[in-house]
Amino acid sequence: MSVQKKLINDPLKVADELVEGLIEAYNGEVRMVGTRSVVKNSIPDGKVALLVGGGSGHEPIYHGLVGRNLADGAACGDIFAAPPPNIVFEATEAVNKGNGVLYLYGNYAGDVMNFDIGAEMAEDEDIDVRTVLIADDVCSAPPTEKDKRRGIAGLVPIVKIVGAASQKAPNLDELEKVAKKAVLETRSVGVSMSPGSIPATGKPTFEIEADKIGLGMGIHGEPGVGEIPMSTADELTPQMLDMIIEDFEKDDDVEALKEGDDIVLIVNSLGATTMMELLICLRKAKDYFNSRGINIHDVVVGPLVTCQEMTGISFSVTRVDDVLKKFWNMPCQSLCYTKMTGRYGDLS
Amino acid sequence: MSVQKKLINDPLKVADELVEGLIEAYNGEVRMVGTRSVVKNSIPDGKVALLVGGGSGHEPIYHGLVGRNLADGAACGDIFAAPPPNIVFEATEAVNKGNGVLYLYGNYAGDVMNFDIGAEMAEDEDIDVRTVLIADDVCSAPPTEKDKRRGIAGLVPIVKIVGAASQKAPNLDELEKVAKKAVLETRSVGVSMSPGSIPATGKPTFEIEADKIGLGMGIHGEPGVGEIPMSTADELTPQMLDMIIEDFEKDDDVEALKEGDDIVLIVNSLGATTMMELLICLRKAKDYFNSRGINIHDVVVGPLVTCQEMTGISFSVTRVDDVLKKFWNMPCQSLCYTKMTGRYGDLS
Amino acid sequence: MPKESLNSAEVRDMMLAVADKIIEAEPILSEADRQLGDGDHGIGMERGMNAVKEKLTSEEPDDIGKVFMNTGMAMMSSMGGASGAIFGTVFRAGGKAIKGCEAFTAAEAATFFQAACEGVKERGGAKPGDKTMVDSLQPAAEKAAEVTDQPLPAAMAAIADAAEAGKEASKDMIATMGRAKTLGEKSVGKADAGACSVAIIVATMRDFVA
Amino acid sequence: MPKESLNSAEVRDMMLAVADKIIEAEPILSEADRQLGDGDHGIGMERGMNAVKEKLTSEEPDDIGKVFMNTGMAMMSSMGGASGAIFGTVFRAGGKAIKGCEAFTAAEAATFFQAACEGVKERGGAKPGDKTMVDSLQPAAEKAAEVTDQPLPAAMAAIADAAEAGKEASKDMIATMGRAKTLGEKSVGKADAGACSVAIIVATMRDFVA
Ligand SMILES: Nc1ncnc2c1ncn2[C@@H]1O[C@H](COP(=O)(O)OP(=O)(O)O)[C@@H](O)[C@H]1O
Ligand SMILES: Nc1ncnc2c1ncn2[C@@H]1O[C@H](COP(=O)(O)OP(=O)(O)O)[C@@H](O)[C@H]1O
Ligand SMILES: [Mg+2]
Ligand SMILES: [Mg+2]
Ligand SMILES: [Mg+2]
Ligand SMILES: [Mg+2]
Repeated sequence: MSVQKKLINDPLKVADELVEGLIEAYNGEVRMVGTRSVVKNSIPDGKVALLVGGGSGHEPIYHGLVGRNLADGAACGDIFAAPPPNIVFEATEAVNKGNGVLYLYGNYAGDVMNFDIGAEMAEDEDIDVRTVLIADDVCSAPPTEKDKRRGIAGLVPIVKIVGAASQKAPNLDELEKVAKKAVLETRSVGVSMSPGSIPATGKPTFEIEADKIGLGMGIHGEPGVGEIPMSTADELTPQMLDMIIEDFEKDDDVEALKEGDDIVLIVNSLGATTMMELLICLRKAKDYFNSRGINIHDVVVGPLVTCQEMTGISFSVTRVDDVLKKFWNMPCQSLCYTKMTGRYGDLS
Repeated sequence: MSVQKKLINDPLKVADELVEGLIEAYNGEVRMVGTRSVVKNSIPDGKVALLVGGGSGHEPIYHGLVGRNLADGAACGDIFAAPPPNIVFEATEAVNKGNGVLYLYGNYAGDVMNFDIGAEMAEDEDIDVRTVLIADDVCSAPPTEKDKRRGIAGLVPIVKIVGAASQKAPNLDELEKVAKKAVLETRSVGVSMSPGSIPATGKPTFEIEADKIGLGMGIHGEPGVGEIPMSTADELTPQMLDMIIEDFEKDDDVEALKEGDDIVLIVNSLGATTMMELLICLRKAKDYFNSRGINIHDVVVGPLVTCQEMTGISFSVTRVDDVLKKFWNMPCQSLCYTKMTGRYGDLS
Repeated sequence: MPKESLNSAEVRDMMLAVADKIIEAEPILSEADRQLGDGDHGIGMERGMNAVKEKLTSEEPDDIGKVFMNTGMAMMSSMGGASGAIFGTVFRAGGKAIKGCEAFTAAEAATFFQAACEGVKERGGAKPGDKTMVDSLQPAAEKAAEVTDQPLPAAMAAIADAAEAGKEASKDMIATMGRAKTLGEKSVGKADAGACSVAIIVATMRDFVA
Repeated sequence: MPKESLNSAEVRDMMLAVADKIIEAEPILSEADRQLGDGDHGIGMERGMNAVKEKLTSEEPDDIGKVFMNTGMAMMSSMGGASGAIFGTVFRAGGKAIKGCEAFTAAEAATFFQAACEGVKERGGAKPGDKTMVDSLQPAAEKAAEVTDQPLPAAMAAIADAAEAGKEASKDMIATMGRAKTLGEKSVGKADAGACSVAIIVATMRDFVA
């Protein structure tokens, strides 16, 4: 694929400029703090705060998950780069309302190191910080090594649920529990057909043959479990969902997905893959779960977790029990995901 | 650009399959009617109905605009093709609750002819039909020939406003008035950097040199006012917004946009253009309107009106007075656009 | 063997031949539309002609006019798009005008093409010179009116020539209707996609009776 | 002229030379990361080194350890990413260990590289053989401990050789950390991007004192 014509200015300033734009997109609900953090304008005193973050370039996440009944703030890194510790610290100070801050972000070496240093800085200022890592990509490590898994589009339902829970959470311990449960119940698989490109270099993040797709590829183009021949929506969808189902089965920390379970399903585009394709795959996914007696409680479809103009799709499944369902059903509003009311809300 | 690897099945069945998927995405709120129409499950008796529609392949519009406080139904055509009259008629019958049906769709020859024949069929069944055409693309004809303009991303604020108005509209006349006003106050300009491709042929919809962009191009790749050299976000944004401002000025049917006016701003991706780019352009647009004393009442950013994996961006401006603002501020929920509450809602 | 007149079964076979030719020409028609429009004209016509084949082979062809009308209905309800309405109207309006006729001769051809052309102009509002399929259909209809006294093969040959010449003439026109209109001057040099379809349809009718 | 020891101004100049070399190597470093990771390593290092240049030229270099620590702080707070934390730690931990020293000689180099390596391993948890920059930094640190009695130019030459050899050895390793780990066997044959950076940094230090 040739170098993309991107509508940007200085290629080295895209992260700063896009976060400026993001502030405008929120039109008064959030503000810029410190070097490059996005923080809600109204966080109630005593609220247990929720901080997300990570590299830029994956819009609408991560900073697009700040919002009503969602995260209180985000520490924004440069393109595909974890935010430096000072940005994490600045965001932490800004969201802290005296009852501690939960860090909830994708499990990448860079993010872990930088958030950890940020947490050390925050602890020096007597801010209570707890960290839960999002590690939903079943293709990035076996179930016995979940601590090595990458965080991909499963972060959307996880942050949605934890954001809702954080509104009334009595303390950091309780919120941490919800977050750990949401992470445990969330599993994702992605594929990619073609790469996105890095704005600063114009270069694609990986190469792949014209008739192949990368199964299990990560959202930065990290290799997955292997390349397979390009196939159809109806062949690929069950193949990917099987991997999710099998992962629930094989993992001793969690029950297998079974008849009668309720799930939230995310069908995500990695960038240039069209909503048309997502819908065609969703149609097949619905069949797949129907035939297993698994109930799709809610579904979100769209480009939520992207890698520039990369093509590809990922499925994420979160099993929701009554507690998680209650949090899922709350309304929320943000750049990344907005939900007016529950499934059977009062407006017709 | 080489042929895209698309996740589809039979290339000639994509429209049917994507609408099936769309029904699943709505998870119980809409159903399929007739050949290929999407209709809400709960339309109150006596409601003045709102019907939208057009060719598929531009997802999340047009069928993605069916929803709470939005359209009651959509007549869905094949990829880039207006729905045939029988589909329009089936949709009309299904949304009609005895108080008439407003057709609100983009001004394309094919759509006009097919919806007109559908309306003739509906009138034979004593269903009262009124039509308002969306024609917001200022690059497709001069202000003196607005009836020749294409409908592009301005349809999102227009359908949002008219959908809200339709909830309490006393009759078809009143709803038609709101729709005409919303159309009159909405203007858009688009550009494209590279084409999307037609699923059935795999061919790009147009060709363009590597260092050029098409100014004023339509959402099917229709030529605009000319090709200009590829430029930066900060150069192109004011250039495009100037065209919108000038159009308001030159059009005798409407007042010029002036200091103190409130607008709703849509920053739309035509497909593969990233949210990152949209946000960088939004940042510049905010400056532009700020310096003119024009107030951005609300802003929507994202891939709303697309042409497969086409790259490009469009700006749409709707001037909102107190009446239109009231309708804009109502919550809404659909695949294309969801709004939890007004800008200063009760949830923090 | 040249045919002086067609019965309803022959008209059906002629339309089946037309359907096959259009389906065969899909890439050409799509490419023509890609130059000036959105590139889907061939796809749409193919979809329509597949529906025509299904429709015409599922029913007994008892009336010549109805064979054409069924052709139009099948196109209109399967294609959508500008061409679904336009080409659907060609056959619905043309067929309606000769409903009940006993045989398809040069006289019926003239009635057919003139009604078709009037129907299309009313439906879509295009005038000759707007660079649409009207620029092929109208010369065909005019020529048909001049050759009503000729044997069907000769008449159809003259009509097909007129349709072809009209399509060629569309190259020099500046598009003012539909998706191509904003191309303006740039549209010059390329034939209208719908006009290409008309030329193929009429040429196939000519070959069928020749 | 070979330098037996460096004062704080010279250490600053050496780090400015390192910054220029890394900035120059941006395409090479990005390409290495593109093979195994996400292709941004050169960009990140360039960003960090630009911050280093700004920081080091804006302050008087009064303490050798602080020059290194400022280098680390500038990198850590401007780069982000894995390498911001890792390379920031190299210079912060290394610099802290020799804070207050009067001159940078082979002995200080040994203290610097060993503290840097320990700091990185503690921060990131990588072990030698994981195909990270540790595979270049650790051999460099080990060699530095062996050559403390040599003149600085000779010591740095030996340390640079060790870093280079470590980088080369990383080609044969299977990635188990970071973005490249799922490549598994496929990662064999390509050098780790961070190890390339270490090799360039140490080689530039060698050239500066030579
Ligand atoms: N108003 C009209 N009157 C007559 N023919 C028209 C009109 N609008 C479009 N056409 C014909 O339709 C053709 C385009 O058909 P097609 O590509 O199938 O539909 P669409 O424009 O909806 O994509 C044009 O080449 C032109 O000949
Ligand atoms: N845990 C770690 N310990 C040591 N070095 C590491 C670690 N994780 C990553 N690295 C180094 O960082 C390099 C990648 O840096 P860079 O591309 O800038 O960051 P990112 O991985 O965030 O994109 C790797 O080549 C490796 O040498
Ligand atoms: Mg990175
Ligand atoms: Mg079309
Ligand atoms: Mg077309
Ligand atoms: Mg990297």
